[in-house]
Amino acid sequence: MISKVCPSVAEAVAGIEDGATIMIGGFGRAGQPVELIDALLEQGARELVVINNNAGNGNTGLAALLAAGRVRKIICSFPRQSDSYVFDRLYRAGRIELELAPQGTLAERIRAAGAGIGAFFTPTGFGTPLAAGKEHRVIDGRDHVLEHPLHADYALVSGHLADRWGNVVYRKTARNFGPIMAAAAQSTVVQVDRVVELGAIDPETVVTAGIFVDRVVGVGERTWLREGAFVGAADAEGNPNPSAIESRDENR
Amino acid sequence: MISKVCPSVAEAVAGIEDGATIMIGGFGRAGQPVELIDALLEQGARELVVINNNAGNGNTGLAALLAAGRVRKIICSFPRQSDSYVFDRLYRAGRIELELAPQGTLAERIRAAGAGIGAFFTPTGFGTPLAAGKEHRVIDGRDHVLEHPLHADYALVSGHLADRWGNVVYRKTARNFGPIMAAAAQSTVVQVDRVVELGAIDPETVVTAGIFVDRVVGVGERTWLREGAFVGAADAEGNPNPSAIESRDENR
Amino acid sequence: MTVLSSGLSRRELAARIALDIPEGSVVNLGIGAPTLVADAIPEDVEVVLHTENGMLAMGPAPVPGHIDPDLINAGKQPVTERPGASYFHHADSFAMMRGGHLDICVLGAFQISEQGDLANWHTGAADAIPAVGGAMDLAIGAKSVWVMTDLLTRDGTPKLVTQCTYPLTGVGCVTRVYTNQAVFDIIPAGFAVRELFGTATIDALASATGLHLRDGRVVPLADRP
Amino acid sequence: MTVLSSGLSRRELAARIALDIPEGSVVNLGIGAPTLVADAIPEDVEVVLHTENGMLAMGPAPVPGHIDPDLINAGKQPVTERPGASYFHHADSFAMMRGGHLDICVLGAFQISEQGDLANWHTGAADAIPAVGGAMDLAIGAKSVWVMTDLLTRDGTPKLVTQCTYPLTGVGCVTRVYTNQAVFDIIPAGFAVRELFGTATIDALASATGLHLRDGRVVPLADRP
Repeated sequence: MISKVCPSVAEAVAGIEDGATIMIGGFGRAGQPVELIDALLEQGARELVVINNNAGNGNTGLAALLAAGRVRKIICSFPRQSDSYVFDRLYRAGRIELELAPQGTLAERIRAAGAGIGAFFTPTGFGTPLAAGKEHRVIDGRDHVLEHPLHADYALVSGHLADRWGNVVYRKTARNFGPIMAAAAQSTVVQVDRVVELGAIDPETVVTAGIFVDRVVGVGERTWLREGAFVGAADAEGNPNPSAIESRDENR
Repeated sequence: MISKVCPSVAEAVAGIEDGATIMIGGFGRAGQPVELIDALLEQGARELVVINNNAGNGNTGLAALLAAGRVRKIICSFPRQSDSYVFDRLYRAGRIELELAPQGTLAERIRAAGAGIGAFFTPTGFGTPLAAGKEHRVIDGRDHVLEHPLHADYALVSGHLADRWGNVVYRKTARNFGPIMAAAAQSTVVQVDRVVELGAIDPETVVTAGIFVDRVVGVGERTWLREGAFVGAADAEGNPNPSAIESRDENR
Repeated sequence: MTVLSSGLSRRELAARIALDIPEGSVVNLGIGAPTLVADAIPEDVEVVLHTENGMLAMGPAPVPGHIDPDLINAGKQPVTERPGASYFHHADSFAMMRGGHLDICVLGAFQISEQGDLANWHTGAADAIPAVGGAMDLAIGAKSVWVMTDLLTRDGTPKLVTQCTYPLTGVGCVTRVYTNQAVFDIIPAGFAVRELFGTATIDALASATGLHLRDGRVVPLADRP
Repeated sequence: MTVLSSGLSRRELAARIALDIPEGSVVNLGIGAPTLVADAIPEDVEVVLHTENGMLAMGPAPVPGHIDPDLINAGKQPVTERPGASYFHHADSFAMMRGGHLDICVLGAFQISEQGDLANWHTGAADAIPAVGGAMDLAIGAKSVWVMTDLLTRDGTPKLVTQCTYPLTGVGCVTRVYTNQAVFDIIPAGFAVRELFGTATIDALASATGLHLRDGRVVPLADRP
């Protein structure tokens, strides 16, 4: 019987080596595998290269990993968020290396790694500093730059439900980088709200197939859900807050 | 109000020009948009370039289009099926041009067109006759060949359900080339069993988003379904057959 | 030299932009000020909003008590879902951009050149932390790339320029610029004034920007939404 | 010269191959004879079958009256769905191959060379209609590429060769060859006999093929499934 289910987040991240390249899912807070990151912090691996769209925000999750000095380099598209002060401080102190990629190129490079593509020509970034030093080619009259796949040793991903084979479904925009990172890493660890019976996920709706997943761990339902249904009562960071009200963006 | 719904298959294929490049979904019979192909046959466009995994089988659908002499060239991976006698005859008579691509390269070239990728390096086909004349490059110690996107003027796709915005869900392995062809063509026409209300398709399960679809037409439920549920009573070709029994493959 | 008034407010400009978005368009509003355009689209006009983090048919901010942290926009603010919505992963989301499937995107800008070059991600300052997000993908991907911006920076420097001095986001990609003073089309000859707001005149705009401006109000332009 | 018996039947060979597939493997069985392997995997052993036309966890042929024309395998025969199944489009299906996510594929062959080159799609005959399907993608994609074939063609020509004369499917991709007479590993030095069936001897195999064969039964090989 195949079972990729781990009894704890500690076992789910066991064996991650110093110096590993780790993809971490999420876009801002949505889809960030906070419990796995906390376990990785506990686990102790150092000198990590992290691939994520952002560079952490606030003091938890990826920001906590950065604050603990575990990350040597980060590859991302948008490290400058209103509350990315942990990264800011490390970067200005020269204590973390940054590789910046346009978001779509970041996503496509991750996708290429999972799909076995050796390199690809993209129009994105041509004529900008992010194309500096990259091979250039005119195809069908349009300027392109050559980009290479981004592989990783591990991917830490946050899903909604999974079965013991590692079939995963996500929830809303928390899907973001999870599916492509799961395919691009040598070893993929997925945290979910709940592990369900094999066969409980409609095969038409599986987003990440078990073939891409090595370990699954249930971390309990998020505060804004009850048995999979949305009940509200959280703030935008996902913290329980019965009086959580509207978007804090005054412009909306 | 957005409505991409056409009242008839004739209107769904109206305007397809002589000489157009047309992607046609399907893998064998599954996912082949038979009603749209029949309408195209009726519509009369000639000198077509067709992109499909196969080159038609039996006498219906794509095979009928070929038999009517409407197709100048076919781009596919597997034109030689047990019952692809229509193509065989035309090919041997020098009346149709064939461009052969490995199936995964065919799929990736279609995907690249929809995704705006200018070209990509793939290990598939290196050292084979299908890589002849193609640019070669060693990347990370592995041989790759450069492949270019396959664009089309039109895509004819068969889905299961769609809404008036063109959001589509498929059924089982009939999904095959539909989603990538829908994204690769200038104009995409989707036939479905049934057009449903906007909002009736769970946003988590949409496979082809409306952004890729131009026209939708309902063609009625397939003989093996009743209100979306599988009821059997068809043969492997999809013909109604209450006594339809097992696979005809004696090896199974 | 004519003095320019303050021109349209951001909300007024957003409303003006919304008027130019045809029903049925798929539109990406980036982050920041352009997201105001969403509020200016009438409820009964079906415009499909794309957000780069994997969603089509994004709706407005949630009502109190209904924040879903799994449902956010590119600016990482809580949003909602409209009927007809769909979710997809990041590679598919950016395939929609790069593949030319978005009809319109509206972006902010530091500078826009006469050739349609866009600079909107980095001031080039040595101590700035560079962050690009999806700006370069949007700039080269949408069929029409519109900029929403003030004509001048707070210190009076024009954002419309002959050549960008800031690092580029995309080359020759901008098709139209909506400013608080006027709407400009970018045509082969440079900036053409399509519409003036308030008391603005072409002479005043030319004087404020130091640019040679064509009058797009009298020379009919091909409709380049 | 020893005369070779007919060796294992196809079903027996399929059963022998099934024994070497570890539980939990993701396996693609191509089309034709290799699909027999599926029937030889015990019901209680979880092996996940991939079919190139967009499915994982494919099950056996349907029972009478339950043919679903939307649910077919790469050979276009009706199949069924097992618990844990998933569906995906063709680009994703071949990303699984090309990306190295399949553990094993089992393919038929016209020729296999000492270097692991595979020829299985085209005899090169001038009047043959070429058709490649997913063979080239499988050949370069699966972690282990196994061939299931007769040792000799019907007219007695060996399928194991020093150099392929037919057009190639993939270069240096085959790791093991299961024939009716013996199992061969491909090692840097060439073919190594891993296991003999029936009355076959290494001498008889060498004589029938004209190849220099290593004895992989006594020289321990690294386990190369």
